[in-house]
Amino acid sequence: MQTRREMLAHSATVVGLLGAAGMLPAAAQAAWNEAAFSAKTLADVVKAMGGGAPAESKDVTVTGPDIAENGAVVPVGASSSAAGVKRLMLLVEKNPNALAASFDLTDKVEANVTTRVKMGQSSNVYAVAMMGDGKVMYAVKEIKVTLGGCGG
Amino acid sequence: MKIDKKLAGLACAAGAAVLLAGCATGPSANLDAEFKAMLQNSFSARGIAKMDRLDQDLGQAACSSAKQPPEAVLKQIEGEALASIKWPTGGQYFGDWTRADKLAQSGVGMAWNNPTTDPKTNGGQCYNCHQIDKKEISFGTIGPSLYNYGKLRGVKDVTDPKVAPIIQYTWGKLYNSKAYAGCSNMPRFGHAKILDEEQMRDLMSLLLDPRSPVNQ
Amino acid sequence: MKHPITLTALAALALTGATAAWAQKTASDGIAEYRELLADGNPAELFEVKGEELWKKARGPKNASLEKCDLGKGPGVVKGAWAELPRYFADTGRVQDLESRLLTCMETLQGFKAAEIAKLDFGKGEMANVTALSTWISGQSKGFGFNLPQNHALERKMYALGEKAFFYRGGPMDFSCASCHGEEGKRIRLQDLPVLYKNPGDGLGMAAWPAYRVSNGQMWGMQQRLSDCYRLQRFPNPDFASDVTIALQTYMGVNQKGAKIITPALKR
Amino acid sequence: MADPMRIRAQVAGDKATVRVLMSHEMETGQRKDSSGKAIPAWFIQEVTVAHNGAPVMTAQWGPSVSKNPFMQCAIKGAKAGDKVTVSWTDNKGDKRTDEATVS
Repeated sequence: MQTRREMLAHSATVVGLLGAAGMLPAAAQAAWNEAAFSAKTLADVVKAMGGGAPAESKDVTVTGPDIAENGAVVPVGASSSAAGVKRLMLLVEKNPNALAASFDLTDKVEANVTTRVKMGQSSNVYAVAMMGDGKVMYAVKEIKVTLGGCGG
Repeated sequence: MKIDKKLAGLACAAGAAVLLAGCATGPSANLDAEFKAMLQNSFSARGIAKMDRLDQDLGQAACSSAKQPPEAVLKQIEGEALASIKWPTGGQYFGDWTRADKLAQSGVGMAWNNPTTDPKTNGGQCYNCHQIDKKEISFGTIGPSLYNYGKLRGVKDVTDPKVAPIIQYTWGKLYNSKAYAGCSNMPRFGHAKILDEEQMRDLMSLLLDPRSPVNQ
Repeated sequence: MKHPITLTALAALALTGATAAWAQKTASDGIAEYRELLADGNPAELFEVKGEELWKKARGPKNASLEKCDLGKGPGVVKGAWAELPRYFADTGRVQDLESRLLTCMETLQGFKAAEIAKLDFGKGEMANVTALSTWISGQSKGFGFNLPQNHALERKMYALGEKAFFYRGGPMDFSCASCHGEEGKRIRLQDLPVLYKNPGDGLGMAAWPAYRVSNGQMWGMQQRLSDCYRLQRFPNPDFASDVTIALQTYMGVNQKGAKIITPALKR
Repeated sequence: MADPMRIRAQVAGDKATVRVLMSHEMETGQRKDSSGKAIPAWFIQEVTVAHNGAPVMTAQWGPSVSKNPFMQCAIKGAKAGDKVTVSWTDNKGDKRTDEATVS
């Protein structure tokens, strides 16, 4: 069993390796990207992440239900069939801050990630793929958030 | 029947001496007494929800089993409920449907964690059980759909004397639903002081005003 | 990569209008799809892990584990125990549900004060541990059918008292358990309501609790489920592990004989 | 200290599907407590996935990822018996690392 200190050391090594191998885009090597996580729109998020103008593309897929029974947990996913995707992002247009999660990929993982996000209300959800050359593609889907339970 | 007696017999055998008197009066009376004692021992007053909420009136007691009460009892409940209805002050049945959606959506109110029983802080609970505005897809089905409620009943002008009966019935149903169905599942919003007159007027407009989204 | 099927579908949408296509999918289909997407990866698993640890770990004033706790099938037998609870326990002379039985074991084996724990709010201190323990223990009955014993007179009496409680109307809204759980095919908002005076089917009703609630991110045991039902019935608060909560579980559990347990489940 | 993660890594063809559940409040910073005081933001900011010790993905998260987060990804070329390590760091500096074996 690992001790806590060993775990921390290990974790630091992992991040160090990522940086040294040059596998991370510039933004991720810095601390958490506060500008991107405070941006309100798709365009501003992408800009803060250092990407070019986003274009809708069939090569990106956003997954999620049409209706969410509860906005606190909405399963969403981003994937891309294009080669050389460096980063996948998930955005909720109508949340106070649009960006929910950003995944920096290496060629050792598939360009296909899933997580669960909070949605304050019905909204468009974007899956965004950033390529090595800064090209940005996205797909969008509307997810309806319903009220449920007795609400007492 | 046979099972009931056997059960009660064993319950008496297992029960404490104080219950023996109950056993003598018959199995169901004994179980009733044990049940009442269990409620008192199991619940505690918390916040606005005091122990008197366990006390039943005639209707609550009569409608507390899988079977409907006898016709005569139902008639008595309905009669008393009808007599309890307070008709709106000055005959003013209508308010503002634009304020009513919030009321219809909200399921808040009267629970132990709510700070007060003031109706102004309560919701109408409507969507929990009814379809109302077609745009709201998240609606319950314990009660009937109220979509097009006024339209289906031919209400084109709420001041038309011909529609007065449906207006009065709707007010009465909101105020004390048991006037029209003794064991109705619907709360008695006026009678139990869950909503006040102004809130009920707004809901009347939501249901009956030809301009309300409900009647589009 | 080309997507000929998607393109055809898009063309069709353009012709018929997107709204018409959407309308074919009902709200309940949408909710079913949502639940399907969440089925894999229930955060309740986090509580199961915690519960198993708590069961095996020496804790409390007596620094003992719960591994000798008798949940009704003999000391230490966890597998299938949840499917037969509540039941009569000779050592306490009471019919007990899982959570009240855990309190008994925590007191007798570990030296905790059961009455003190019972007074805590859900999610707080040792109460959160009781919930984690019941999450893991109930999970050890996954796939079992409910099979509550009714041999002891007190078990049968609890059933009869539970039936009365189920139909008992009161409070400012005149609600009983049966107001929401007494008719087939009903729902509140978009949530289907199981009919609980009979067997609602596999994985429904009691067979789905303890459950992780996505709406508030909390793990709820059966005691908290019933407590919140009574809150929404606008009743006073049922004490933790009180007889009314055990009577109701006996009534529902006996009625649901054979229903397959899917705990810990995922709920709205 | 944070509770352990639940990591499942299963071979599916020429890759392994990794599913992770983490125990975390993921507080948005936008909610108020019962006395009206704002509850401060508390959320996982960075997640790293490594395969046999070599990092394969790093994620940055905001507070709108759900409470008790779930994440799924797929590692190419991972085989049964391989190790998958997941680490997270939250905005208070708390960390957690757990490991699972691919099955």
